Amino acid sequence: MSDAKPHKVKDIFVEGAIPPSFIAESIAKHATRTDIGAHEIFLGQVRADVIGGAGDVNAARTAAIEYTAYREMALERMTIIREQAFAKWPAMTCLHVHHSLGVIKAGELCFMVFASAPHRQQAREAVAWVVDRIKSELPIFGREILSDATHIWKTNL
Amino acid sequence: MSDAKPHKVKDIFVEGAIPPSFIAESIAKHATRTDIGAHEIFLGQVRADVIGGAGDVNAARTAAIEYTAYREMALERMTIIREQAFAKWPAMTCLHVHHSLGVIKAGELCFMVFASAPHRQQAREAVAWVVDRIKSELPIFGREILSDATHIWKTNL
Amino acid sequence: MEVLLFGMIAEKAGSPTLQVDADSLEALRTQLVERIPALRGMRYAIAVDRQVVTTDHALTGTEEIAVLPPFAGG
Amino acid sequence: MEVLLFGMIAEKAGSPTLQVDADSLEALRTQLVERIPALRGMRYAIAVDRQVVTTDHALTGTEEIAVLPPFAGG
Repeated sequence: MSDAKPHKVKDIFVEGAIPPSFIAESIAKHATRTDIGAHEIFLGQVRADVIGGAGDVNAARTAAIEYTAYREMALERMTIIREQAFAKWPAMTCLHVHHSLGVIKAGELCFMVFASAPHRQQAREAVAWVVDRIKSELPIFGREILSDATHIWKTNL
Repeated sequence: MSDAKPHKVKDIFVEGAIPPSFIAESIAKHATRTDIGAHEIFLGQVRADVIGGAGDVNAARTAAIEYTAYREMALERMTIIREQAFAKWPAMTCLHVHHSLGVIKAGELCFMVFASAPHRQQAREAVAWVVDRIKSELPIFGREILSDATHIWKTNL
Repeated sequence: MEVLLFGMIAEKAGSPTLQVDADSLEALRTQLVERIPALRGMRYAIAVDRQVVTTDHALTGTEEIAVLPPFAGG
Repeated sequence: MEVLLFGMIAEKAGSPTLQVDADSLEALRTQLVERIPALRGMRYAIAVDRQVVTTDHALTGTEEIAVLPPFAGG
């Protein structure tokens, strides 16, 4: 939880979905940090979007997303985002980020941003800012595998 | 997860601390709801605040908080807050709130607000709004038990 | 009528309830500070039928009345 | 020099890398659209040494160059 050290590159990527038990373990590790009063957690879950015709009963749905990344660049960008977050919210005690690679099925978790701080405002603002930065700046790519076995490419913008 | 039903009074109170495993179970239950893309979770943790003289090595610290509530009024207020939240964020798929009663030790979790939605903005805004409303409107009282066995009363404002 | 007391106010009163006889909120307030002198320096709210009320109000004696110290949830 | 390709662009190119010979970013762009015609109608970014660059730029051939389709993290 000593994430405030600058220039330490942490690997945010995990192979496969993030299990809910992993989040519980991450929460539990903070019980010894009694200067923490607030945890804010964002979780991304793969959505079974209807692709194409709304109302068309034969329309394909997202069955899974296969995530790939330009790892080296993603981890460099993440290190900068992390440092900027600790500079903006110096009271933040820790920040944990995980993103899945590989095939993640609809209903599974693929993304976690978890900030802790003495008070809620810092943790809340930091999570919102970090989630938005990651979505727009990290070179992560998503191939949406549809229920009819075709695919399309997910884009955040 | 069918929280959108109006006027259903749900009991938010749990006896003792909220275990991290409870949060994992709550997350896991949403895997079947493949219209969800974002979960936002706020957790309150009891902080070992230094009471009185900062820098005084003999200063007492918060060892635990004993929570009590005017249950009937708290649940009525919570039902209204829940309905207003679903009216403000109609895309929100579920909202789960739990608050501890009894003695919660420093480092333990006493409060959870958990919203899910197709997209992050709705879940994020709803959690922030619901947390703030609960802190200012629910008749919940906290006796801070200090390390020197004295106590003071916690107030949010 | 029985008034419900909570938190710091119940502690100061030495009891979670107090018997009072009042036909208005104003009369209730007067009796409360007489019976629980510590209330004088304290911020508190009065809830009638689980709603915080701030203006004067007739009381029939059938209401659920509570005296609430500052909230501390979360 | 070897250029790294990702996501939809690697799919269109049929390979995760492409060999090109370019002494500037402008020359690289020209070659990229010749070799991967699908790039013409596509939004993409070029990263040099893991930084997105938008203006023209001399290339020595030692840089790590990547062609990136729209990001989709989260």
